[in-house]
Amino acid sequence: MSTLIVIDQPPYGSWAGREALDMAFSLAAFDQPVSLLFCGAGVNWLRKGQEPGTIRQKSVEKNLAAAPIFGVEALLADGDDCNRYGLEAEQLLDGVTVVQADSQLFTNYSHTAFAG
Amino acid sequence: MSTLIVIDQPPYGSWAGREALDMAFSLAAFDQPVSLLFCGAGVNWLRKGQEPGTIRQKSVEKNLAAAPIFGVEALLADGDDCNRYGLEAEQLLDGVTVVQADSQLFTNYSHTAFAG
Amino acid sequence: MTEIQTLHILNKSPEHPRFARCLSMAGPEDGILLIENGVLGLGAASARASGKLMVLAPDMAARGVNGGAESAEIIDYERMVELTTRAQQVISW
Amino acid sequence: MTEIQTLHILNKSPEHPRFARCLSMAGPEDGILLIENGVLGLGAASARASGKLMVLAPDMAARGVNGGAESAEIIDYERMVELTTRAQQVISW
Amino acid sequence: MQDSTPFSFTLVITGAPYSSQAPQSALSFAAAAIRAGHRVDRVFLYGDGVQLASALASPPSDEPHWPREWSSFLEKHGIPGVACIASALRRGLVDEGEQKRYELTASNLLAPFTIAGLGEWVEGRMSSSRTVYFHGSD
Amino acid sequence: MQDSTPFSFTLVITGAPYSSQAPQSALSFAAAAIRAGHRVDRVFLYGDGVQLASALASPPSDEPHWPREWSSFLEKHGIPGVACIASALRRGLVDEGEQKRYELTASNLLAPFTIAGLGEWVEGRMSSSRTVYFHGSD
Repeated sequence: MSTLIVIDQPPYGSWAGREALDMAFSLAAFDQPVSLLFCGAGVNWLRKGQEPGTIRQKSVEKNLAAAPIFGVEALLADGDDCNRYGLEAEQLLDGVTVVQADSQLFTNYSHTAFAG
Repeated sequence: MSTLIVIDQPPYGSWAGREALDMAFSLAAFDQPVSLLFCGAGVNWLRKGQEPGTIRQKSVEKNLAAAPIFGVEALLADGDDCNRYGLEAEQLLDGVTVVQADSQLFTNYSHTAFAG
Repeated sequence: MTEIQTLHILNKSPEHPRFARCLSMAGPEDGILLIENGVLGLGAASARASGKLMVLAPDMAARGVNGGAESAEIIDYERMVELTTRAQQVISW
Repeated sequence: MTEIQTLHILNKSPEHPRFARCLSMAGPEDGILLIENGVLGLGAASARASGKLMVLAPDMAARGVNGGAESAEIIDYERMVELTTRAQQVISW
Repeated sequence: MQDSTPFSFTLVITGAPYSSQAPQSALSFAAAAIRAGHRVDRVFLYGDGVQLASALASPPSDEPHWPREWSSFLEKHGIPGVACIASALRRGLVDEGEQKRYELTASNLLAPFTIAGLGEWVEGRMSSSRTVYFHGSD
Repeated sequence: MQDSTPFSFTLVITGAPYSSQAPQSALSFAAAAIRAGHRVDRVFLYGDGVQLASALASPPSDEPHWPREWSSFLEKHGIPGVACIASALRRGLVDEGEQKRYELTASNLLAPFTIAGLGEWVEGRMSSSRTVYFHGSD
């Protein structure tokens, strides 16, 4: 069964999300099935049009675009949290699946982890 | 005018509150008037009967008891937050003044700071 | 001995967004173990947790917390270890 | 140029307990400046802030945020510096 | 009896000492696991947790020295302690090899901790029967 | 004209680089203050912020090196940078004096940062016209 890595912290303000992404890429590199769940303020990772050159950080958009190539199975986003942050479907990065993050979701995975 | 140091994080789980306390004691040591405001989960600093020997930390109760001796003017606690955490007057450490933490409160101080 | 589907280890105070999320995502066959700052949410969790509620004794004592303890199992580290071996999955929030 | 009583610098997302507390403790003569993760709360703050609302442009652009911007003044670091000199007090949340 | 089946653990610590309670809680858990006859395969430090491997931490003498307590525990029980290399380099935690490679003035990794990649974490998850995380609090 | 009155700032950084955005935001603010003709009296690192003074941080070469950028900025403008001694010792940030006193294997404080007590913060607050804090985020 697959691992679920959860990102619930917003991008750029802290490094926890980047380190969660590294965990997911690392699992994929070892051919371990892995998906990413964005929830809470973490859904802001998925907004189109980020320009973090203004604060001299690298765009997480590019990292996420590479996720399928590296073998990450799915990018999941909690629908309620997307609504909360005004993220309509057309503002979401390509390849994101909107789900309802409830207790049922966890049963699809053998492991679930946060980066911090 | 006086400085207000705000503690809104609970004790023992992180060091931020201890470092806020050090700021207050340091101001007092330089004869600068200072008060402490406990709000949010920070009101849990003020609960009687803490026994942090169980997790090998020093009691913050003792530190707070020393506050008046070191010259800290007042220990303030937000009343709503005390209620939220089930802290009745008799469970609060001695010398705590329950207040309403609103915009009016800040106008009594020339500086307000968090430790982190 | 009760089997637990997922053991949720919750170390955040009830003000932290992960606290409410953990409670809402824990199912009825799950266990929720409050540790560290999480013990401050004992009252809140007692009222809302759908799974079995547990709380780590040394962290409770450190913080002088006991309100809401009647609805939770108070455990030590030995029991915490045992719970992690009994549960199908362990999630640290 | 408007004088500001207290300038509140808010760098937390709306999920963080300090976000709501800052909004509730800012008075009508105060300014609230959203920076870093705080810009994610632009929509929420627009609806609830009683003082003057401002938002730091580079942090907005980084996060691709613009919803709610019509009710806030979008500023750069130069203006942020100026605001800190104009305000009677500066509080970083 | 099911109770006596020994389990093996990988522990992951992501909270720093003197900022969070994570290293303390993890140590209590690890000690209890060993007392119960289980095995701790490895301890992996990630994110801010890498600070636990600092050889230079000098807390006041009346406070526990968490890096040294963890170091003693790992040595006593022969448990590998691994700090993630990417987290460690960003945060200024380096061994002698990294010191040379990056031409730094010193190294500061406390033995027996070593520095390695996330592959150590992946391997731990696959080989241990349980992986338990200890994060920072609020 | 009121706009041209020069102000003096004490900046306090409590968030660590590569964990928070605080050191970056503080640097942008400090640069803007100096461009506007104001003075930065001193920068005080507190709590996790002391990690900004690490001489051993080695981020990937395509990311900004915040400790070195801050170090250059302080030197260029002759601004004292001070890490709180209590925060620094707990977190493994030491100068040569502390290395000797605690018999440690190395020191790792990046020049021109120095280590001193909270008195430096108290003095900054009294002598500067504004004290601005840069905390970690969430």
